[in-house]
Formats: sequence, structure tokens, C-alpha cells
Amino acid sequence: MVLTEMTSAGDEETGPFMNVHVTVNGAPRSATVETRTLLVHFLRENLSLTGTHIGCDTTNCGACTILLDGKAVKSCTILAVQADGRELRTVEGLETDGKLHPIQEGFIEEHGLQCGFCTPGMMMCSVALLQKNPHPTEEQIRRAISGNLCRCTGYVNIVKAIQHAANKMAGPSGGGRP
Amino acid sequence: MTVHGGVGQSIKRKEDARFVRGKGNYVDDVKLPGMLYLDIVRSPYAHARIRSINIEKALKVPGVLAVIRGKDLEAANLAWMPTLMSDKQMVLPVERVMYQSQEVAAVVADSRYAAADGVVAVEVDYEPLPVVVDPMKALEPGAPILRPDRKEQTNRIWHWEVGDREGTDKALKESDVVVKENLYIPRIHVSSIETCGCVASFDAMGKLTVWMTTQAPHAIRTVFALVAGLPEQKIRIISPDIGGGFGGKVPVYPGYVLAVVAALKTGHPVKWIEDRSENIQADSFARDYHISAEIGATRDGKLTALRVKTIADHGYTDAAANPSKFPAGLFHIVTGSYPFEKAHVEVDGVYTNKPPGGIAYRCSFRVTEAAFTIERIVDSLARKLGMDPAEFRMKNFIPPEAFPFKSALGWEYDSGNYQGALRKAMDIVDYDALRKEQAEKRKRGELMGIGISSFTEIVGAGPSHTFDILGLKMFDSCEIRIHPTGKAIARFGTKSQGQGHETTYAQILAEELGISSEDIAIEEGDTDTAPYGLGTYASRSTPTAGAAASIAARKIRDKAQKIAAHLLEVSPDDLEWKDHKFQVKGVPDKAKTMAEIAFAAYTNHPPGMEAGLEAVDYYDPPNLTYPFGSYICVVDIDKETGEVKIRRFVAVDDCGTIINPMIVEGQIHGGLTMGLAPALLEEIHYDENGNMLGGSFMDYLLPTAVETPKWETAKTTTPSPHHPIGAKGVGESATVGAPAAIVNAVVDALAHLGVTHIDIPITPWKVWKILHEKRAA
Amino acid sequence: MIPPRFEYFAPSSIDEAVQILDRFGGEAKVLAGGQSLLPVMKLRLAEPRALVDINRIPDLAHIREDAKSLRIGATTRTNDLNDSELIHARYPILSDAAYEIADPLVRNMGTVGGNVSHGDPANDLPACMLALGAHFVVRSPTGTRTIPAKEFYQDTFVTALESNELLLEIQIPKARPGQGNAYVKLEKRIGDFPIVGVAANLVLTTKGTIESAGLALTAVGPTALKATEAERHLVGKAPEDDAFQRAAELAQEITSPVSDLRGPAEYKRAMVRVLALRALHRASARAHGGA
Amino acid sequence: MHFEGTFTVRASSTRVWSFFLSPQEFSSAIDDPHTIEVVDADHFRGTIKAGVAFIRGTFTWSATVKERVPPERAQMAVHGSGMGSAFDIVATLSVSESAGLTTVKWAADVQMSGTIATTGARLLQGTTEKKTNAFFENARKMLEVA
Repeated sequence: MVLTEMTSAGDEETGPFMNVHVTVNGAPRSATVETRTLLVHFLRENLSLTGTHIGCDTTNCGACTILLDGKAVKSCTILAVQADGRELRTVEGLETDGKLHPIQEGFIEEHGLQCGFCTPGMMMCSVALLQKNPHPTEEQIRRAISGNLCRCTGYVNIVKAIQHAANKMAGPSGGGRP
Repeated sequence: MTVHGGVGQSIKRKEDARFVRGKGNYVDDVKLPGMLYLDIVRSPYAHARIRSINIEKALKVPGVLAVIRGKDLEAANLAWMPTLMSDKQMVLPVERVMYQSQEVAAVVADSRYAAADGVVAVEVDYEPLPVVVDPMKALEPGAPILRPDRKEQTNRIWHWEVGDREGTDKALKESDVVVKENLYIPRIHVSSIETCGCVASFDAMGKLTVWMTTQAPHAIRTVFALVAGLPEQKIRIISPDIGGGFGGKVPVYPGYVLAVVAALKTGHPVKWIEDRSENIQADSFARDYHISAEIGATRDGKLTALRVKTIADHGYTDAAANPSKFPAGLFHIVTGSYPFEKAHVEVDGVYTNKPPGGIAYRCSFRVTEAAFTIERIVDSLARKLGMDPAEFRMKNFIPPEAFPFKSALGWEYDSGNYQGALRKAMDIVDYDALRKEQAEKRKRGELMGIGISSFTEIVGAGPSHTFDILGLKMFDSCEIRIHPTGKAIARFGTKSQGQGHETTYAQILAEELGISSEDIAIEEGDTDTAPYGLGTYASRSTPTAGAAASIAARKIRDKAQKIAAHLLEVSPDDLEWKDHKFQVKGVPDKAKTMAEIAFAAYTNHPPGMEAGLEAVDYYDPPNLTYPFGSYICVVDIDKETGEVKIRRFVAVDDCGTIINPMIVEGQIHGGLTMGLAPALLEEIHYDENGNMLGGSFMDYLLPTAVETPKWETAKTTTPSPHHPIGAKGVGESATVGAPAAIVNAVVDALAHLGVTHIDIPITPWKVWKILHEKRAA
Repeated sequence: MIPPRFEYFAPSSIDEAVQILDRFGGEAKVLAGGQSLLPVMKLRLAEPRALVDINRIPDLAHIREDAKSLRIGATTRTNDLNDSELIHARYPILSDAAYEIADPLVRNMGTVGGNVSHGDPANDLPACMLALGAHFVVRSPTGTRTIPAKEFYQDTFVTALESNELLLEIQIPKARPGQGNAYVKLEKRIGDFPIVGVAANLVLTTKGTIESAGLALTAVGPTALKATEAERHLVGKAPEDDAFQRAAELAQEITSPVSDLRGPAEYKRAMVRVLALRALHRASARAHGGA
Repeated sequence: MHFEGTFTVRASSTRVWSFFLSPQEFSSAIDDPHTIEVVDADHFRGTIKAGVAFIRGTFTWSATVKERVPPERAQMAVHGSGMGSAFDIVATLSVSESAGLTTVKWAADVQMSGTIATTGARLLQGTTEKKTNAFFENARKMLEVA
């Protein structure tokens, strides 16, 4: 097959580049990246943390949700350089010492996922919610995940999964506050 | 005695263990050494002649290695490819672009970023041509012929009809009451949260492996072999974890082919992942049916006949994913849950300057269009007759004793109890109380509506005498191997995209084989290992591959029975399969479990018998299955703004035997949400120049958790008589049934103002306009 | 979607930031939350030569009330308005708006300063600022100046902010007894750009008549619009439906909505009236001590 | 999108007509930074950095004079591409002189294609209209001064 000639390498300048240091799931990580590198690409490609997904590019779907200094944000609309020196948490950091986080258990127990693609972002958003509001009402949960789109589940079981985690995290005495 | 994880148990899903840890393996997670990235230059014009494509600047962009154009493909006879409907589609254009965002050239680079820079640097000179956006205008004399390559110099792709035209005309003429509605079911997009993409790689021996977002890996392999002329044993398609499909991952998109070409050209693995705008603007659309339906009845409310005419906008090529014999899919299930004497359906497919498609949107080949049509127009008819829509349906349903029932348009419904489902939904929602509330509210000037949809689906394509795609019969398959220690692996020709096959298939096998579902591994999606099958779409996995699982397991049981007899030193006829093991009839403690039998199959098999315990089944279903349900939706309308709020939605589904109630309920929740979406939110718009307006999630609005109501679900169970375990399939029922319930509810709220129909999506301003005009009048 | 290349600066002081902006003479863009800017860059509809990330400048994120004003720092996150007891209790118009700007995740990044100064007529906070009579404190290499909100919005994406100026703080007249305000908006779906939004702010005299009024509109013109005639009509009237009806009509008259995916122009214009009435009634109820 | 307008200037119709047909002159009425190159009497081309505020990109453009009837009528077609988009403008001019005053009736049919039309529909109409009006207003002022 005759295809157009390949070039060997570009002759223009690339970059500019910057060294980015972050703490991800408790561990220091760094890489040198172009300044325009999106945080989600930094995580997925430079750090090989592929649990954070890309679903829309326009800050609408939330598949790329991670925690930045404890707050849930959309990593497709943040530059890696903006995260320099800051603390990140991704889905890979939810399980500790071989024990699932209550939100992970909740999603399994209540069938809160189907294809699994939105799930990491949905869980990270939920973790941030429960840190801020340990006993959310159903309305508060639905509002809190309104920036995370799921095409499979119809959300009912996601709400239950978050309630499951809330009850579990509240412990045997504190659970189920109305 | 029940087996752990058998049929009917709500066991937790096996696949969740990796998904909740972020360890799913989706196509974009595949990373190979030396991998390059492909990005696509797309047309700003909906119709234009390409004067030139200048790639000089693009080749100078750092990291860019190659640019592929149509003329490069033409030399290898790859510029065009066949569609699943035996039309043809451009991989890259040589002469003309036919829709805005069509692929024009492909840039290959050493990073995603460099490829994107290269795309911007490709200079294309276009000469705009007249654009045909409206399919009605496309059919007018003098309209530009969009496909001069065809023998027929018309934009009409095909005309298709079924039923008794004259008999229907006559019956309608003789009907006491006839109602007609024009219903437009707009173009929408499945928008699975994972977009499409692939990684193509050739090994040193020339074998091609493609990790690909496909719902039908085996069929794709064959298509690749036929189109590219590669020997089929040298093609391996791997469909890893798929982030939702809904029909959008059935077709072959140009990007896949380009990645393969680029891998061949560069000698490197090549990844192509589309972004969301490309996904919405260029990948297959769904629906886009302009329907005109007429329905007749006697004065006392007995249905007589149905006539449906439809214009189907297919874009510039017919790239629908339908069984070959049915260009309009299974749209002729449009007689729905009613025993019409006479019916006639005709559909015309039309070319326009829009992206190709005509795929399902979580439905079985145009069933949603059909269910929406009949459930909408039945409502209009009931209203015209002054009858309550529930009462009217009850009076006209096919009665339970009439099954198997032959429909006026030729389908044989396997089983049903439509009255039972509607009665149950009415009880749950307290229908009579709602009607009373509505009457009171109406007196106070408040707007509330109650909508019913009693749909019948047609899934599980399909029997080989009628169903094929590109000649490939629509069977599906299961291959089981029982290991010596009594654990098993089973592989299927289907491919889960979230439906939970790893769990439910194991449950069928657990039930049939007496092995805990935890001890059965399920694999799909790798064409080198899985048996051939047509894939997962149209709710066909349970009716076809699920049935294959049962039959293959029973083949294993047949052999196991002989081994058990050998071990127990009795005749096979003395044994019965009871409590998930073979036992000597009447002597329960003389029994062999499948684990014991499996061990013997490898260590102590009877003389003259082959060792091992394996079976494969290619299941050709004797008929389709016909799931059904009755949905009731209650809406409240803000009179000032026209906003519609769903207060309650009760869904009673009957999908026959249920394998995993938890998963079935989850499928219904999801399906309902994809029913709500087109009813209230989603629509793809084009301007008069053929630009898709709002081709991203900024403007194409998927429902969030806030608009989505707390679905209320319930079930009745009417098993399919021909499926080995009586299951019918459920992944799409709710998407099929829900839109009519919602629209019927809104129309019901406004019916006293003379409203008989509102086209979907029902936006606040459509409702406001009606209210505004009625107030003014 | 991949943004084009740019130089990235993360100055640690305001002076440094405005020097960089000045040096690039309009070719640099301030990066605050980035929730509007980065999507536009990913679409390659904007290609600034440099981004000036102001998130590392200390004390640009604050919400505090002094003797005269409520002062909100430019990099205050939109969600901080939601989380602030002060805002909820005394400036509920801002928590009304902040509660429904985009979605909670975007609000964790998106800044008040960005929303206010982006110049998008569909942003919610500009109408609130117009209704509240806010002032914007901006700094350039030559000094600091204060721009009233009503002079700030010039055209779509065009504001009074010069290319070498940085928005530092928003100053809102301190809430008074008898003041009530509200922001009401209509969306096709939660998180979407508004179809229409209306901001209303009322200050009542001790006798209960309207002493001053602010009314402003979102997404029905090239910028957020201040309904000056409507405001003027309200002053001196009783905060009741008669006055509100007329004010709502006057507000309708200044709109020039366009038909788009969020509704036909005639619908939007009609909704201005409906929403203005709702916003005024809610503001009045709050002025009377209601929620 | 269709825009049209009329204005009157104190200048001869010949002067007005030649202004709009002279690449150097008409291009000076364009606000956005641009370049222009004369290919021949009826063909011009160049680049333009167009947009609104920071939403801005570089387009390459070419123009063809479709009709010239001095000093009465003219029609020009302009095509441009950039930002994943394309624009096509057909501008028609009709000039008439009476008592030292020249009336110019203009019309422009503007077609946007691609990314801008797809994602920017919310803001497109207003911006395009403003730019078109600004061009003719600039031209009027220049003719008035001259």
C-alpha cells in the first residue's frame, strides 16, 4: 500500500515543560510534562493510574473526578502544573491494607455500577460528599452527584450505595440519622 | 437444595471487584511499547467537494509521523467500506465530504498531544455544495442527488412495507372512529460514557490484534477479513471492558480502520480514542423517524386496524445495524399488545447530509419507535372515544389464553399476560385515587397527568431462517470446560458492556451443573478464545447465549450422567439429576456431585469414552422472545414555566424467568432513565447548513441524578415457553416502554385544552407555548 | 481534546501577576478556576500565549464583612459561597446563585472572580452583582481602581477590565436591616447554562416601602442586564404584586434574547417576567424576615 | 445568517464603489488584525485573527469578486477557514447617488460551519451581526472623512 511519506522527527520546538511534584494516594510522584498537560492525562499516562477515566472533555460528565486537597474536582479541566505541590487522591487510593473503602463496598452491595466507567469518578465524588456531610439526605446526595453522569444505572442504586457507605462510616451507633 | 449462585438469586456481581478498584481494563487503558496515537481531521462542511488537502505543515509539527488521506487509501482499495446494511461508507473521502465532522484525514504522532496539533495543521480546501438536511426535501423532485454512485438516481434508499395494505385501508374506512397522529421521534445519540476507540497492533508474524470498543467482536473480525483481505486466523479482536454500548459500539467506524492502516504503515501499535464531540457528531445516531400513524376502532371501543407510514432519515449512507432482511429493523412489532385484524406498515429510507447510523439506543432494532407509536396513538384513540386509557387497553389487550399469538404483521408472540401487568401497576400507583386527585386539581387550575404505556418488546434475534447480519446467522454460543477439580470456565460469543454477564451466565451454569457460580469463570470478547457469536445488542444475550449456556451445560450433564453411572456402577437410566447432582433413583445418598464426576472425567473415565468434560453449543433460537410491561407515569406541570416534573413512575416488567433479580432491577432502572432522556431532554439539532448544534455534553444533555425520579419497579413472571430456562431478556425493555408513558402523562395533563400530541423531547417551552396559546385564545 | 501550547506562570504576588499580564499585552489570560477557560482552549477556540495562574497568590480567597462592605476575594471558590454561614444568613442571593452554578465539582474549582469577570452573559453572578450594586477592585501595574458592576459589562466577553488588570476583590454594600434578595433561574437541566436568570435585591424602609431596588437579568442579552427602569419603578412602592408586575414588565422590555437550544426568544422573554416576579416576591419575603 | 443595512455618505458613488472594490481600502475597515494579498483584480487572499475577546483564532481567507458593475453594483464571495471551522460570506452592494449624497445598500449572507457553529451557537448570531455592522460603519466613516 502506498501511503504518504513519513517524517522522522519534527524540527520545531516543543514544550514549554515543567516538572510537576504531587502526592498521590499518599506517595510522592513527579514527572516532567508540557505545561498544557491535563491533570487527567498526567495521572493516566505519566503515572499509569488508569482508574480515572475520560468521558467528555467539557467538564460535564465527571468520569475524571479525583480529590485535589480533599475536594472533588474534574481532572480533565485542570492542568497538571496547577496540581504541583498538592495532594491528590484517586480511586486507586480508596482501598487501604487490602480493605475496601465503605463506598466501594456500597457500590458492590447495592449494585451501584454496571459498566464501571463512571464508577471511579462517582465514588470519588461520594467520598468528598461524605467527608463534608456524613449524613446526607437523598436530595443532598442527588444534588452532590449531579455533575457525574451515569448512563447505565439510572442513579437509584448509586444513591443507595452512598447511603450504604454513610451508614457504614457512621459506625454501629451513629448510623442512620434521618 | 439450592446451588450457590443459581438462577433466581440476587448474588453480587463478580466484575465489580475490579471496577470499584479502578482496575477495569478499558481500551484507553491499553498501553503498548512504541505505541503511536491517531487523531482525525474532520470536515467543517456538511457537503463539499475537496479541492486539496495540504499536509506539509502538519508533517512539520513536532511528533507527527504521518498523515493519511483518502487518496492514500484508494490505492489500497480501502477508501470505502461496506456498511452492515450493504450500503457503502467512506473511510476517508477522495472527492466529497457528506456531513459536518466527517473524517477527512488522519494524523499519526508519537503522542496524543502531537497528533492533536497535527490535526490543526492540516489544510483542506473545500468547495461548499448544496446541503440537504430535511429528508422530506430530499425526496422532492430536483433535490440534489447525494449519492450519484448508485444506480437509482434518487435520495430514496429503499422502500419497505409489510402487512395487508388493501385490507387495512378498507378496515380503516369502515371503522367508526379513526385517529391520526404525526409523530417525530428525533435523532438522538447513545452517548455511552466511554467513547469509541481502539489499539491496533501487528506482530512480527503479521498477525493483527485490535483492542476495540465493540459489542460484536467476532462479526468485526469477519468484516475486517472481508474488507481488508487479511486472513481471518491472523486477526484477533479483543473487546476488553466496555464502558457502555447501547448499540453505539456495533458499527465499524472509520477510525478503527484508520488505526489498523496506520499500524500497518508505521510498524507501531496505534491508538485511536475519539473525544466526546467526535463521538456525538460522527458516530451512529439513533431514531430519526418521521411517523404518520392511523388507528381505527368501533364505536364501543374495539380496535380494528393500524396503518403506519414512516420516513427514516439515515444520513448519507445506510449504516444502520439491522438484520439484513429488515431495513427498518423490527419496526413491524408496531401492533404492540393488541390483536389487530388488519395492519400495514411502510417505511422509506432517505439520504441526507448527516452522519450515518440508525442504530438502536438501548433497544432491539427500532422497537422503541414501534412501541412509542402504538402506545401514543392508542392513548389518542381512547381519548377520542371518551374512554379511560387503562380501561381501553384492558378491553383490547391480547388475552393471556391467546398465546402463542400470531400478530397481524406476522410475528408469533411467545407468551404474555398484559392485563396482569397493567393491573399490578394500577394497584401500586393507586390509579383511581390519582384520577380523583387529577379531577380536583383540574378544577383548581393545576396541571397533573397520568400516562400509561403497556408495551410489547421483541428481542433475542434471532432464528437463523430469518435473521442474519451480512449473511452471518444470528445464533450465539457457549463453550464450557469443567476442570478436574470441579471448577469451570465458560466462554461466550457475546460481550457484556455492563450487563453483568460474568455473574448471570455463571448463575445459569451453576443451576444447570450444580457448581457454585463462584467456581465458574466467564470469559467473552477475545476472538482467539471465545466461540463464534454475533455479540451483545438488542437484548439478545440471555435469549441466545444464555440459552446456549443451558444447552451446552445439558450436553455436559449427558456425559456426566454416564460417568456417574460408571462410578456408581449402575446404568445411566437408573440415575436422575436431582438437587444438583446425579443420584440413584429413590436412593438419595447414592449420588455423585459434578465435582466428583469432573475429577473422574480426567482420572477414571469409563472405558470407550473420551476423557474430559467439555461442551459447546451454538444456539439457534426457535423464535424471538417477547418481554412486556406496563408503566404508569405521574407528572406535575408548572403552568408558568411549562416545566414537567415526574412525580412517580411505576414500572411493572415481565421478562420471563429472572436469573438475578438485583441485576434485572438495575437494568430496568437504567433503561427507564434512557427512556426519560429522549422524552424530556435529548435531541440532536442541525442548522440549515447541516451543522450539528450542540455536539458535546455542554449542549447534549444527559439526565443527571436530579431529573431522574426514584423509579418504582415490580414484576410479573410469564416464562418464555421456548427458551431453555424461560428467560426473555430485559436490558432494554424500559427504554422501549418509558417514553410513551411520559408523553402520555404530559398530554393527559393538557388534554382538557385539546392537546393530543407533543413531539419529544417535551421541553418547557413546548408546554409553555401550548398553555400560552390556549390562554390567549 | 487537547489545548494548544502556552507559557505558564504562577506568580506569588499581585504585582508580579499584573507585570506578566502587562508584558504580554493582551496575549496572556488569567487562570483562576479554569472551568470556563480550559474547555474553550481544549476546543482550540482560544489560544492565549501565556496563562497566569493566580491561585498561588496569598489572600485572594476570602469572604469577610467590614463596616461598609461584604468583600469577596477573586479566587474564592464558588462553593465557598455555599459553605459560608455569613452568605446564607445575610446575602442569600449569592448562595441561591452559587447553589446552581454548573455542578458541585465545577464549583470546587470555579472562582467567584472568574464567574464575575468572564463576561459570559449566561454566568449567574454578574446579575447578582448588578442587583447588589457591587464594585470590583482591580489592579494594574500603574495602580488600583474600583469599577462599579453597572459599568463593568460592556459586551459578550468584553468587560471594563484592561488586559493588564487583575480583579482582586468584589465589594458589595453591607447588608442592612430590611434588605432581602434572591436569585431565581430556569434551566433545561440542572448544571446547564440558564434559560433565564433573575436577580432581585430589595431594601425596605422602616415603614415597609421600597427604599432601593436592584433587578438584573441573566442570559437575555449580550451581557447580564441591569433593569434600571424597573428598579426605578419599584422605589417608593409597597413591595407587593402590583409594583412587582409592572417592574417585571419593564424588565422584559430591556431584553434581547436569541432563540437557541435553550428555547425560543419569545419564551425567554416571557420567562423574564415569571422569574422576575418570583425573585421579587422571594426578596420581599426575605426582607420581611422570611427564608 | 442574513444581515443587511443602508447608509448614506457625502461622497460620490464612484468613490464609494471603488472603496469597496479596492482590497487596500475595504480591508482597512476590518477591525480584526489581518493581512491581505492581491492575486489579481478579482481575487484577494490573506489571514485574519478573528473572534470576540479571548475567543479568537487565525483564519486563512480568500475573496472573489463575483460581479462588478461600476459604480452601481458589486458582489463578493469570501471564504475562510480556521479554528476547526469555515465561513462563507456573500456580500452584495448596491450604490446610488443623488444630489451629492450616495446611498449604500448592503446585504451579507454569512454561513458558519464546523466547531464554531457546533459549539458556539449560543453566541454566534450576535457576534457575527456586530462584526458585520462594524465593518460597514467603519467604511462609512472612512468615506465620510475622505
